[in-house]
Amino acid sequence: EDTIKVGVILPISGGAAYVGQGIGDGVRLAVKEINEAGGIDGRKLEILLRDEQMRPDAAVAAARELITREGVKLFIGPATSATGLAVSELAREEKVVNISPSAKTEAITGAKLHHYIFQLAPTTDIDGVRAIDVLKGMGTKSICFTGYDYAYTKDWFAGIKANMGGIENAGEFLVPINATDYSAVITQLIANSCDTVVGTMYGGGFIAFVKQAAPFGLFESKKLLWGANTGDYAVAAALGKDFPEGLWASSADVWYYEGSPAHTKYQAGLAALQGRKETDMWPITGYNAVYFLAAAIKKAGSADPEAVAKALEGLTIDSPLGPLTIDPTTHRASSPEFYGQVTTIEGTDVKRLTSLTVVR
Amino acid sequence: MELLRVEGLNVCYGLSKVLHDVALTVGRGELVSLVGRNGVGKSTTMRGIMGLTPPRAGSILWKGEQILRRSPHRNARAGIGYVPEDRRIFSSLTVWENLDVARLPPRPGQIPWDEDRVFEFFPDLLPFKQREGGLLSGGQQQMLTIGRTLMGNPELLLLDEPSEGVAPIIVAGIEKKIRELKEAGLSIILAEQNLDFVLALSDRCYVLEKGSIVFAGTAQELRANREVQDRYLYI
Amino acid sequence: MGDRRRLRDDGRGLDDQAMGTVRQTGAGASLMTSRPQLIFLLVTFLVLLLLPLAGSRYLVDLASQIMIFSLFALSLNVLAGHIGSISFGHAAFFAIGGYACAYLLTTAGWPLAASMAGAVVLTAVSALLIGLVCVRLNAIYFSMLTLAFSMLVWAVAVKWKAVTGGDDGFVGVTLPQFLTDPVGFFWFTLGVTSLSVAALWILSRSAMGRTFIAIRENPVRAGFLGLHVRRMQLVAFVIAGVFAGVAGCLLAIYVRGMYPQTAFWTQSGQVVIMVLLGGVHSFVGPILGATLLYLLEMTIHQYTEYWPIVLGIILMVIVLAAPEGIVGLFQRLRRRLRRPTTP
Amino acid sequence: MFSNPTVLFIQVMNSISLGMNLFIIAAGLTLMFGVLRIVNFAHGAFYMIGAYAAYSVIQATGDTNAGFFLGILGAAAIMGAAAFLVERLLARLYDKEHMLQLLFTFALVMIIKDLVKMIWGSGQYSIAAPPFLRGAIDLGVSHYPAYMLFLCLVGPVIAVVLWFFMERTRWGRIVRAARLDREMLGALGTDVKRVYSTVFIVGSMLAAVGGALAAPRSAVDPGMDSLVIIDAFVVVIIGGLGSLLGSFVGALALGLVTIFGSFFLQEWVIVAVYVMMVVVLMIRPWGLFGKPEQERH
Amino acid sequence: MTILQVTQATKRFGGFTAINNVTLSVEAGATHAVIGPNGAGKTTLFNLISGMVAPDAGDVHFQGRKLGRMRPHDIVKIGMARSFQKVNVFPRKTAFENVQVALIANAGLNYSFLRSAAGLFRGEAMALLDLVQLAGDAARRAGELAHGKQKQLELAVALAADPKMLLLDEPTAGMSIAETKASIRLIREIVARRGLTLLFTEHDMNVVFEIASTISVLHHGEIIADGAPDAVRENEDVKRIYLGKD
Ligand SMILES: Nc1ncnc2c1ncn2[C@@H]1O[C@H](COP(=O)(O)OP(=O)(O)OP(=O)(O)O)[C@@H](O)[C@H]1O
Ligand SMILES: Nc1ncnc2c1ncn2[C@@H]1O[C@H](COP(=O)(O)OP(=O)(O)OP(=O)(O)O)[C@@H](O)[C@H]1O
Ligand SMILES: [Mg+2]
Ligand SMILES: [Mg+2]
Repeated sequence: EDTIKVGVILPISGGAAYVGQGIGDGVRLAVKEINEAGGIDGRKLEILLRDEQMRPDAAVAAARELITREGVKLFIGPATSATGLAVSELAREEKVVNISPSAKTEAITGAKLHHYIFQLAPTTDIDGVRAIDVLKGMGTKSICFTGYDYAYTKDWFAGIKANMGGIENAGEFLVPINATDYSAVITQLIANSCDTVVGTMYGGGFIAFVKQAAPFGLFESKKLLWGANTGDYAVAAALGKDFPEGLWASSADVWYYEGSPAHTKYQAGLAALQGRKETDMWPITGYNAVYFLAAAIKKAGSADPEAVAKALEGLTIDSPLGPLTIDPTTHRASSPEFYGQVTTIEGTDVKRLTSLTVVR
Repeated sequence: MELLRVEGLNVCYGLSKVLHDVALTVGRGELVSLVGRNGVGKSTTMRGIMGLTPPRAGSILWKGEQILRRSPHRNARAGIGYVPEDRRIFSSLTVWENLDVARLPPRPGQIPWDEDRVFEFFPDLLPFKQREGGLLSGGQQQMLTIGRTLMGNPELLLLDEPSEGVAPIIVAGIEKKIRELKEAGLSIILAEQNLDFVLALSDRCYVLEKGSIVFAGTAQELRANREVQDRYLYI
Repeated sequence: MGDRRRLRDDGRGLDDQAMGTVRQTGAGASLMTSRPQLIFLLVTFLVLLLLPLAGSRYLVDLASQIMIFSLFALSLNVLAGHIGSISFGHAAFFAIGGYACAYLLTTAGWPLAASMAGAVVLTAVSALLIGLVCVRLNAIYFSMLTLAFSMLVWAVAVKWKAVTGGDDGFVGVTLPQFLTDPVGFFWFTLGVTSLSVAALWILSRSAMGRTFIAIRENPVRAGFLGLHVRRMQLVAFVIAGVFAGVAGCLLAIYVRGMYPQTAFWTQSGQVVIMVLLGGVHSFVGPILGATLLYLLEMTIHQYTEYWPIVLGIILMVIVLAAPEGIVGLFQRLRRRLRRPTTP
Repeated sequence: MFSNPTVLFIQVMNSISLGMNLFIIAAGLTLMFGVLRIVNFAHGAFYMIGAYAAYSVIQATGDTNAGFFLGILGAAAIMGAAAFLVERLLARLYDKEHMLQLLFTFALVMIIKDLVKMIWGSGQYSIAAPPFLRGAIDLGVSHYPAYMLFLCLVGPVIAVVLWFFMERTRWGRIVRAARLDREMLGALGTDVKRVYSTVFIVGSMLAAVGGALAAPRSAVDPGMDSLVIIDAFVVVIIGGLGSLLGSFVGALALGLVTIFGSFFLQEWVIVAVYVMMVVVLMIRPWGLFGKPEQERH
Repeated sequence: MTILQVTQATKRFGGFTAINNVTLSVEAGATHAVIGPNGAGKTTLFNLISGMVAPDAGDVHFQGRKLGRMRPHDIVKIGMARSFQKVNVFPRKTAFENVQVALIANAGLNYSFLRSAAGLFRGEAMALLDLVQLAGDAARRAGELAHGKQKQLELAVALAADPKMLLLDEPTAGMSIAETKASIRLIREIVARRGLTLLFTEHDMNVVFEIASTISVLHHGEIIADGAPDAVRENEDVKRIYLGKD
């Protein structure tokens, strides 16, 4: 009867609402499964959702409200690096558990690591190493970098550059984070001699970039590797036929992956919740976060944040993509991601990743 | 024949009541004056009739039809023309454009007003046809504002202090023009400070004091009535 | 009713400046301050003094946040209400104050008082520099130029990673022990806010405050009284900036960090809404506006993910129903009660 | 870049097409301000509605040339209808303090954003260019995307139509008079309310058309409004509020600064845009083609 | 002694010359009228003298000082106050506050942010209002006063600057005959009592000839006649272009 309250802080309004929607669905699915199975030692989970508005101060205010008014001691979210860092600071001070499901910045569990913060997404340094493997497979000789001018871009590029080996760095062409017109950069990329473009525009920005770059013929003349989880089905669905063929991208999840029964089961549950088969990648991050919390509570035998934090260290769960462990010292789970190449699929306008590999 | 009948007109600005039960009538072809010192409510009466400051209470019959609180543009289309005291020329429109925007369809049986007729009536304006209204001098603006209202082919003209701030030589000209309009059959309500001007032109006069009508009579009667002049106009 | 008695440029030009025109409301003089408002402020102060006794951490926390935003809104009203220039970039100083405090406390390791003083000096200097350019413009152009400057501040906050932490923000502020306790922070905020409010109140009632209002009403005429209008506007700009900086400093302490979003135009927009919601023609208006908007945001949020639409509809109803702001609504009600309807 | 004339040429073209797209949006904003004296913060939201509406219409009619233009017309029509309703409410504020209208538009932004989310969800959509404008056209110097050329042409066409309407028709004269003295115009027999609502609707429709035209070069997503509104304001301000010509020149200037700034300054271009605005206003405080507020007594 | 000297001043608006090579000197203590048809440039001349617009050519000297590019607020400080053709008050402020703020500005207390304004200059302000016969309206908002009263208020505001010279642009325009008479009496009295120099424009010739000691006639931006009232009245040009038939 007495429930365990879980504070969930996600972007619900504004441009990143689709991320919040997705992660929120994953959380809802996991909580539903756990509660239907009788809860954790008989205690049900209760979700308290708040809008982070993509503003760190708003995220902190929301978290404080949950702590002081609702007595929440376990948090999932926020979704992005800046808001994630801000709430993590609060978690440190208030001694509440905070699982960051999707933020990739190294700072969360790097410079700003503390006892109560845990990061599930692979950090940019790991992404860098993973990207180099893909680049080598693509036969890349020289790279042009492009993307939004913000922390993720810089960190990920640094991660790649640290492992370049024989690959040449042909230049960096960044745009401001709020840019909507990329034609200047596109023109420069085309004029450049590099054979591969590595980029980080995400969401709507990526869609805009693709549509602006296509008529210039960028995708015919260069190979492409994109970060920021551009392999997400939502992006593919939005772009349809315009999704550049042959682009290499990553995604935390793809609904059409059938490599494991656990994933199939998860997929079926999510499809039922969302009412459509073609789900996107964000839910899995929230889903795993809830299962980590649940497992930790079970292991600790209590929902006390101190005990839960302790239990999370070194904890392993069976995620839809196989076992997932939180490193006891780094507090990182470095979740696996799919890497693949965008390919036309017969019978549908929406392209998919092929040559799919789960990278761990 | 009676064109306009106003009864029990009460007008307020915010909380302060400015007009108390003002009543007046205007016959066809008649020139009626409103006189009184500053701030007694002459302009407010006109604004009330026009619908610019909607009255609180009262009755305004235009050719027998109730027009109280009807919007100004409908009153203008019904044949009431308003010439404001502060001229209100559209400053960045040319003289011609100022006339053009005020154009309304003519009334049956009336010689219609158009630009040519206005320039004929005020020949001084013709050289400035393409000049921005805002660059005209005060006197020229005064002519323009009258001409502009005429473009709406009014049957009744509300003329608010046409002689204010105009050189003496022009005042004389304007007086002449008003007479011409009257002779052409237009009904006019004239608000004025300048008693000479009023007495020379009016058929009948109303004297206002603190928002009420304290005297109504012909121009001759007012001229003869030293008491009213002393008391309300301090002549 | 249009206010036709308002100054016109002899019928030759536009009579209304684009923004901030004067609307004649019924009774009452043009003063910002009044006795009922003073009583209201004192009562509020007393209630706040007793608030921690309620024992709710949530209430104390909420009150602290509301005080910060009230002070921010109040600072904007020095421009919007007193001198009649609406800044769309006021958040710039909110952010500058916040970053300065965060930096001085944490990176530079200064003590609290010195950090706050440093932040005040820095916002004053930046307000002076930005103001020098902005006060040359009137009305909407002033608004838009301030907006441009705030976006510049935002861009610098994003780019100057070494000092501001870039787009990840300045994370983690070193605080004296007593401020980490919510009640301690509450007392501190109450103290700083009360002193600031008192200072602004005195300013409002002062000769300078009256002169500001004259400038708002009719800057050209004010010049012919011998007033150096631009300089006075600059003074108001700096005062407004400084108090926004103080509020920003409190915010940085509350959030334990500072973020570029604080300088973004949406933040400036929010504070403009607060001020307008309360009403610009009274001292307490902005306080009421900030309180109302913040409470609405915080609470609607807890019940529905569609909080923006609910808030938007509420705001719209308020605008349509209480065009003079909350304070205007109160005044109207009071007048109704006092003076049974005249015909 | 200057050593490579082809690149220079392409970048100039990029600037123009970007500028023209901005102009279409800014034209509505400057028109509304000029006449209604409203600083419409919801203009970006109208732009967004245009893009979403076009998306839905194109979904329904099919991804064809006709479908695309139906989409644009549909966006204008849907926005026009919505603007008609909104204007009914807004009309109650015309006589009130100008700042209230600002508050109204702020509230409108919140409502529209959530409504869009309710109707279309929080995901992204994409509209393709009409088939005959896909790909690139050979301009001799180099190939250039057909759709961007199309934008370069549409902008001036809209500008000329608007200019003709405002300066050469009686309706335009009435609109200009309305912005100078609405009460007087009413007393001269014009139904000013109708003029106002027409201007508001036309301005909104321009925003929607701008959104629909921008869509083939961007994503249709819930964040698109807040990005465009600041650009539109910058254009209108540097051009001079209420001036169509100003918006045209301002849009071109912003296009040039964005494209060339991006080349020379990379991500610092963002600073360049605001610096340009500051510099323009310092030299001409009322914008390039705005009229100074007259101070005559 | 000359208190104000305008030397060969010219002011153009675009291609239009509003003031053309005007030279004008005003003697200290004089009551000097500038008359002329509408649009002759009277208001522009006043704007030029009071620093509101800068001349394209020529100089203005006041009390021997060259005004050059001085702004209105500087010029007020050295003793020149003015009123406006269109009423120009602080509409939301009460009549009392209108005068009070002028006194505050004159005393240089406008930067004093600690001293409460309540009661500041109460006596002086009321005395000025009394002088212009507005004591009874002290607590009314200026914007709500009748036109004529607003003009009187303007006079009080101008006097609050304690000027040596007063520029009045059509001080009785829009006033009734009665109020005009009262105003003239008032202005005369004030000018005499304070030893002011008065420069004014007016279309009401009764007013002009009643109080002016010198008259300058402006036409198309040029001075066409200058001198004592009687001389000007008899000037044929002036009759023709301005006064009309006798
Ligand atoms: N907009 C307004 N708000 C409040 N009061 C006003 C307004 N306009 C006029 N009044 C008041 O209404 C009264 C009547 O003014 P009105 O302008 O009608 O007088 P008037 O007879 O035309 O005077 P004048 O000869 O000066 O033009 C005056 O006392 C004036 O102060
Ligand atoms: N800012 C301006 N821009 C353009 N023209 C102007 C400007 N100010 C004045 N003028 C023009 O200069 C001329 C002189 O105007 P001014 O107002 O000085 O005349 P005035 O003698 O005061 O007339 P009135 O007796 O009607 O008040 C007029 O033709 C006027 O249109
Ligand atoms: Mg009047
Ligand atoms: Mg004049």
